[in-house]
Amino acid sequence: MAKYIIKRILLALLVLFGVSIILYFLLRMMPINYVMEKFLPQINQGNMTWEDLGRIMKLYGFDLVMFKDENGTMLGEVNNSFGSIFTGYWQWLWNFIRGDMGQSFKYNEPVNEIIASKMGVSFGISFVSLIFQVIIAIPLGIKCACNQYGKFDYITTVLFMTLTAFPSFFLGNMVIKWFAEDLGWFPSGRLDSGLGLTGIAGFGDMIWHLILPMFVLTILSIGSLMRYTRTNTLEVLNADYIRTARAKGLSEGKVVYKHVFRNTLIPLVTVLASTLPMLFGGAMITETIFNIDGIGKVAYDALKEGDIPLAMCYNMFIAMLTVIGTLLADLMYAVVDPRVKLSN
Amino acid sequence: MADNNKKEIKKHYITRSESRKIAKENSRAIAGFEKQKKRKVRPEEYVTQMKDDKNIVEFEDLHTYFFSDSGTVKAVNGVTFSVPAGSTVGVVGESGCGKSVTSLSLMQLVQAPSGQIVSGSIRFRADMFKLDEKGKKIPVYEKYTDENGEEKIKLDEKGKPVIRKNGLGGNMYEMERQVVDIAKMPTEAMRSIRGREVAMIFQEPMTSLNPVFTIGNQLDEVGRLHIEGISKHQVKARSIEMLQLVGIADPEGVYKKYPHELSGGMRQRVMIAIALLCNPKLIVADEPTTALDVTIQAQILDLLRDIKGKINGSIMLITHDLGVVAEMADYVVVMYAGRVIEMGTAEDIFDNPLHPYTIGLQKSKPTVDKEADSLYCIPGFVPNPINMPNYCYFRDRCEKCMEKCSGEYPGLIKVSDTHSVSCYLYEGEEVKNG
Amino acid sequence: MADNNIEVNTAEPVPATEREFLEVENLCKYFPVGFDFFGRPNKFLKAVDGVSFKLKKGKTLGIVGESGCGKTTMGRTLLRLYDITSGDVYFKGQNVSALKNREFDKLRPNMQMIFQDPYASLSPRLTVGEIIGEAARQHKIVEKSGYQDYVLEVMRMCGLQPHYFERYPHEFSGGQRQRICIARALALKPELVICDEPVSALDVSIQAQIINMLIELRKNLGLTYIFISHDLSVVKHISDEVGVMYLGTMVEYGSRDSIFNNTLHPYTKALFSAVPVPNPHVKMNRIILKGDIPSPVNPPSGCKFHTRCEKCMEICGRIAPNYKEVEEGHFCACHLYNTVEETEQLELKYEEERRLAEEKADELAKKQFWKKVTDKLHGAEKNNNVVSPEVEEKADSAVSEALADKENVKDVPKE
Amino acid sequence: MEENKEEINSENVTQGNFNDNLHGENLTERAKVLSPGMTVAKRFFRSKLSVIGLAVLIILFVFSFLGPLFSPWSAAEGTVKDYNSDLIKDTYTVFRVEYVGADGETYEAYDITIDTPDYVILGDINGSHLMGTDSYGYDVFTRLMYGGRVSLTIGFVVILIETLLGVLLGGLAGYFGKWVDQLIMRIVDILSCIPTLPLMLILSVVFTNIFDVSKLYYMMGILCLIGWPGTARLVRGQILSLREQEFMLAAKCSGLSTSKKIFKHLVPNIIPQLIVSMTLGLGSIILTEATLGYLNLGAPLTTATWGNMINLAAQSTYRQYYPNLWLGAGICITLAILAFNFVGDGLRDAFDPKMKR
Repeated sequence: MAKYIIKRILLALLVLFGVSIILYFLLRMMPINYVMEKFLPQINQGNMTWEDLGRIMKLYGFDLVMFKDENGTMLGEVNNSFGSIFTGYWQWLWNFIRGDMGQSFKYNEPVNEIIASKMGVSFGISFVSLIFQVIIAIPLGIKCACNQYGKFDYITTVLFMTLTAFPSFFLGNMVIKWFAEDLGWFPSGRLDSGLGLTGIAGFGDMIWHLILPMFVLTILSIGSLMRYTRTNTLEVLNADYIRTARAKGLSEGKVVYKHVFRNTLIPLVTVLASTLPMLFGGAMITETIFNIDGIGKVAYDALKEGDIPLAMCYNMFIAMLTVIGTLLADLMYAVVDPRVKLSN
Repeated sequence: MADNNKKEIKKHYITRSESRKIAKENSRAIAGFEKQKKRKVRPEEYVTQMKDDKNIVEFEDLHTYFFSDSGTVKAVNGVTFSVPAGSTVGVVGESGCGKSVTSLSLMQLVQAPSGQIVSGSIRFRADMFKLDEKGKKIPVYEKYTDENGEEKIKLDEKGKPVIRKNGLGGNMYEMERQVVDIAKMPTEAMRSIRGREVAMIFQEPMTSLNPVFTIGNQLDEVGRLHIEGISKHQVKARSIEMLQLVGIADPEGVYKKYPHELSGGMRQRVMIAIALLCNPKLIVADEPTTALDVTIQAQILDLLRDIKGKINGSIMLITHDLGVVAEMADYVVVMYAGRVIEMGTAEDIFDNPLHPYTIGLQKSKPTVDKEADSLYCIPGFVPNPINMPNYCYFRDRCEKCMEKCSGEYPGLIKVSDTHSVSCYLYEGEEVKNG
Repeated sequence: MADNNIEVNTAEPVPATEREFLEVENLCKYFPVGFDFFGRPNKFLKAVDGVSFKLKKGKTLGIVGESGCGKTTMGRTLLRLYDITSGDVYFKGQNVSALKNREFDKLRPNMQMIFQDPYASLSPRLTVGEIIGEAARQHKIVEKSGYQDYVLEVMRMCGLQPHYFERYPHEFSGGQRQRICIARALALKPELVICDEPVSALDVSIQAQIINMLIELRKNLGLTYIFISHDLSVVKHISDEVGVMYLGTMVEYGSRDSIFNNTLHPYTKALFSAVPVPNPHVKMNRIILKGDIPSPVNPPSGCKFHTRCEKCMEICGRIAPNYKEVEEGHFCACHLYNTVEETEQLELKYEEERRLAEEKADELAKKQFWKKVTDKLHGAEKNNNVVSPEVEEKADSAVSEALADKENVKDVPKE
Repeated sequence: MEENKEEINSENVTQGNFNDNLHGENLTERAKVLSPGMTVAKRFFRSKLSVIGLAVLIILFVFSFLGPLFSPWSAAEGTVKDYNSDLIKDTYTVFRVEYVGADGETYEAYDITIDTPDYVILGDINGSHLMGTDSYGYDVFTRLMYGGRVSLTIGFVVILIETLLGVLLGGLAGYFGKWVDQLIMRIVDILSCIPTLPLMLILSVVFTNIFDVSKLYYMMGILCLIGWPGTARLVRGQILSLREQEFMLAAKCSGLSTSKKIFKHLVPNIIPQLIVSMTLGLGSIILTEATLGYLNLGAPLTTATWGNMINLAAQSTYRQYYPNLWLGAGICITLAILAFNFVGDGLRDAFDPKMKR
């Protein structure tokens, strides 16, 4: 068991190494450089020379190449040669291994602190919506499977599959339009009303703001989880041991909620374990639409604006969660299914 | 040649319009039967009388069909036979002859909605709970005679009447012996019979036990369900007793194990233990040894024989192996394409087989103690009972086929008190005073 | 391609005359089941463990045994469907186990196999004609022009109707599918056919058809069969020679008559008596074996059958019996048939092995001892450059410690 | 009765043609069966959802590919009389230039789009414009058709390439195993560990300076790159399990060549699963394309795609007052995804004999 886990962790490290290389090189290939964008106006206004910028860039780990165009004006651009990116990568990796994730260009704070501080809200939203998903989707899925091709099955499936088919941004905007803008029941975004409420009132205010995003997140994933439950339940329902259970004289409810459910749980647990990245990583689009200052939105901005340390750290964080999620899924499998013994 | 091939192939496949017709008929038929099932059935409708009181089960003209995409499969097509109390009845036949479906019909376990019991009756003599006006079971109370010579109900410390315990350690309720028709019985009522009065052992010991529960859990479940008022401790004791009874050397250990940790033979023993837990009157064993090795098969057959003596019940043994039947059964029923073609005592069938199919079957099996250069074989293949004509189904494979065989399907002819056969060869040989 | 075969055969003329049609020597097939940290196998399932036999052309060898005895694996390993772990297979005098895969592929048409499950062994998306004919076309056994006629001829030979040519296998019943499997094998004009439980998935009436067909084809085409089955009656009916396998080893081997009339091994006896006879009057004196078949991953020591054997002796648990010729052409691996000298020899050998094992343990203990001493000394030297009386004392205690350890070490291999 | 047995015995054993001495009609042949294609079709059409899905798909296809032929407007034709192409270009870049924004002309264009009377044309729903026109005077309904063309085409092209890649690499990994397998599967692991959306964002920013149609091709390339590991995994798993099947052993036993083994025995058996995964994948590709469009990072804005049309919803003015501009695109995307999911599910049930009842 321990051997198995160690082996998996070693493999995961290899994978993460690969991920980090690809991500770093891609991030460096972006035509936007946060530092450069920040100081360009000053250079244009003549408050700063290209040499100054070069020195500043060095501090941020970039290499500035200066050259003159045909008119003789001084220009500069980030050195995106392979060698430069490679050096940058080594620097990043060395710091990363030592536990230094770097400073965000935009916030001028250590990125791990930014991520840690923004994660709470995102986790809260995702977690609540996950709970709702599970308690709604699994019983519905089992019920649908028990009445395969029945009226209940069709209605539920059509309803939830339709809701799941909505793109998140479309659903989000529709929800904002109707519930926030037209009906005015809920606020259209942000975390609080900005009234400085504290205590229970503050918490209530936050919940009131978060209802719509939670609703959107729940609705979006319910369908697939339900469908998955249904498919697996159908498979279990055809198994020989279910016939045995019926032959014992067990009532249909007991057959379904004891014998069927326990077996359906096996694949479900792995699916739930793999929602780990989503749980901690935030919902990028939903947070952006609702203007929630969670980890997803911060990462979205970082990616768009070229805040390399933050983007890098966020992506590595997600990759790590993915790796842990799969490992967790396998371990959970062994817990739920007595037949599975983990070995190499 | 090629054209001929195409024609043959076309003839072989269902056309689109035929398929549509089948689908329409199927959905109509299934909807009808399902509606029938949902209807509330009063007990009077399914309580009947036995034809012969010696029997424990009587099948009469049972029809069980599967409404499949390629047509109605008449898996059981008018089966009539009975299981006398205390005996072992072997049902033999090749795959697709309807022997398993017959047994599943008895348990009401035919895979719905496509499979339905269409008509006929399965009469079973069961000990049913007597119910009061409210539909509740009537308990039997512990009584004593007080100093005045009056009979009084014993009360416990809290002043509640004490219910008498039965042999298994559960509460005793007033029972009545009823003959029920399983084919007409609602599933709700059937549940109290399944596992308590009739128990079933399935073919595949590897998949018939739920992989995620321990053996103990799966055994206890039956006890807790059917023996009301039994304590947790007693259930476990009963389960372990059963494991011991089926010859498991380390019952306490096996009780805690998961099915995948046991071998095929052991699992089949566990299945038998589950079946025996409530002292059923009838055990239906559907090919209990087919998936096992010969040496293990010998063990299991030995065990079944042993157990039948101990519980004083009957066994309905379904198998394709003539050897197993010869060894186990008192009575033998031979089935072919959904119909009973011959039945009688084991001696009747093995010493004096009448139906050409039965004869052929016995001769086509090589045996260890006989020498033969070439085996006898029945030509052709076992038919799939879809769209069957109304003449003897064995006609095309039969060597003794006569002109008469093109006529309608031959009825069962009783050639002796115990022996009947469904073949025109024996017309006129029947005994009248059967 | 046919010329090629002849060439290969004549390349080694000398052994070809000496060897039988098929000779198997000490064939082993181990499947790795446990792996160490780096993915190297460290635990094996010995599915076939040293099987040897010889088979004449035109004869049929029946192999019987229960599930897990390695009979199927043996058949598959013979045809190199699994890689051979060790041992040699001589086919028509040629050592085919030493050939490269590519070379062996050219020989494959000569050795064909009929599989157990007629449902799984036919590719579901090919037509019957394609299944039967494709390999014949690849090996150029038939000209392109005569291809269809050839396939139809093979189909006719196996009792399949010509209009089945363009149908798909799932439309057929088990019996017909098995005929298709047989036709596929025979379309390659093989000399050796390994029938791996060809009838066990079929109905009784169909079994007889297939068996009769196999016998007739053997007569007409001069085939040699290895007939693997768990069904003794079928094996008896079709075989000239019979081998009984248990947990990867051959326990008894001989001509059909000698095996069935003069059964030697207790396992074979139990196996025979376990077969139910379709006669209600015969109440057999049955030998019912105790317990289950042990797992081949962890076979019992000594004679593998001793855990279930009713004639088990003290020696059986310790020493594996020799596989020896008890009477002419009748081999058996059982201590019951040992002469006194043989038993003595085995005991001697066992003692010798035990002694060797003990010596090895001793050596290990010694090594341990010296390591301890040097370790202690090293430890001391780090603190103190001069060997003080203190250090000597330490070394002494280490020695006594090691001596105590020696007892423990010695005990380990014994168990 | 004993003589019966003997009599049959004397006639003895059937020789040679095993099937032919039957009396009268052969009962085995009497039962007709469903042809393989019919079996699948039967199971597919049994579920009403797959039928609905298929119908919706057909409608969407007709709408997107045939619809424009009947529309009086074209995707690049507006009704605003005084528009000129320069203006269009400028106004289209408004949302981007906002940030760079240093030159006066652009500011003007910005003003026009927001404040000029032309703007009122938005949402003007009348007989000739079923869903009104957008700020450039394009007929929204017609643009919806053209958008469908692009979105669906992207979906199909991407899924085809992605599946080809997946089959090739997954097949290599599954069939040859050992180090090939290790290498390919590690690459698959790495690619599937990189979160999709951030990766798409990064790549879109990398290609941000491309404004012409070639951006579409880059985007398709990226989508393929992201999609193939899933297919590769599926194919590898399938091949690993098929390799152990007896029919593969039989193929090996016949000495068939490797290519025949792969293309005649393995590949036809994974095609059903591939079709299912392709159908389900189509939905997700359309979704990804739309997401990129919404984030303003997808196809160049001049191209009508459903994703590009819906990105207007990101601005509250459009969202609140002109739902006719984006609601249609959203509904089309939803319908397409839903339909592909229904059809995919139906196909899975149809191909998978385990599911049959």
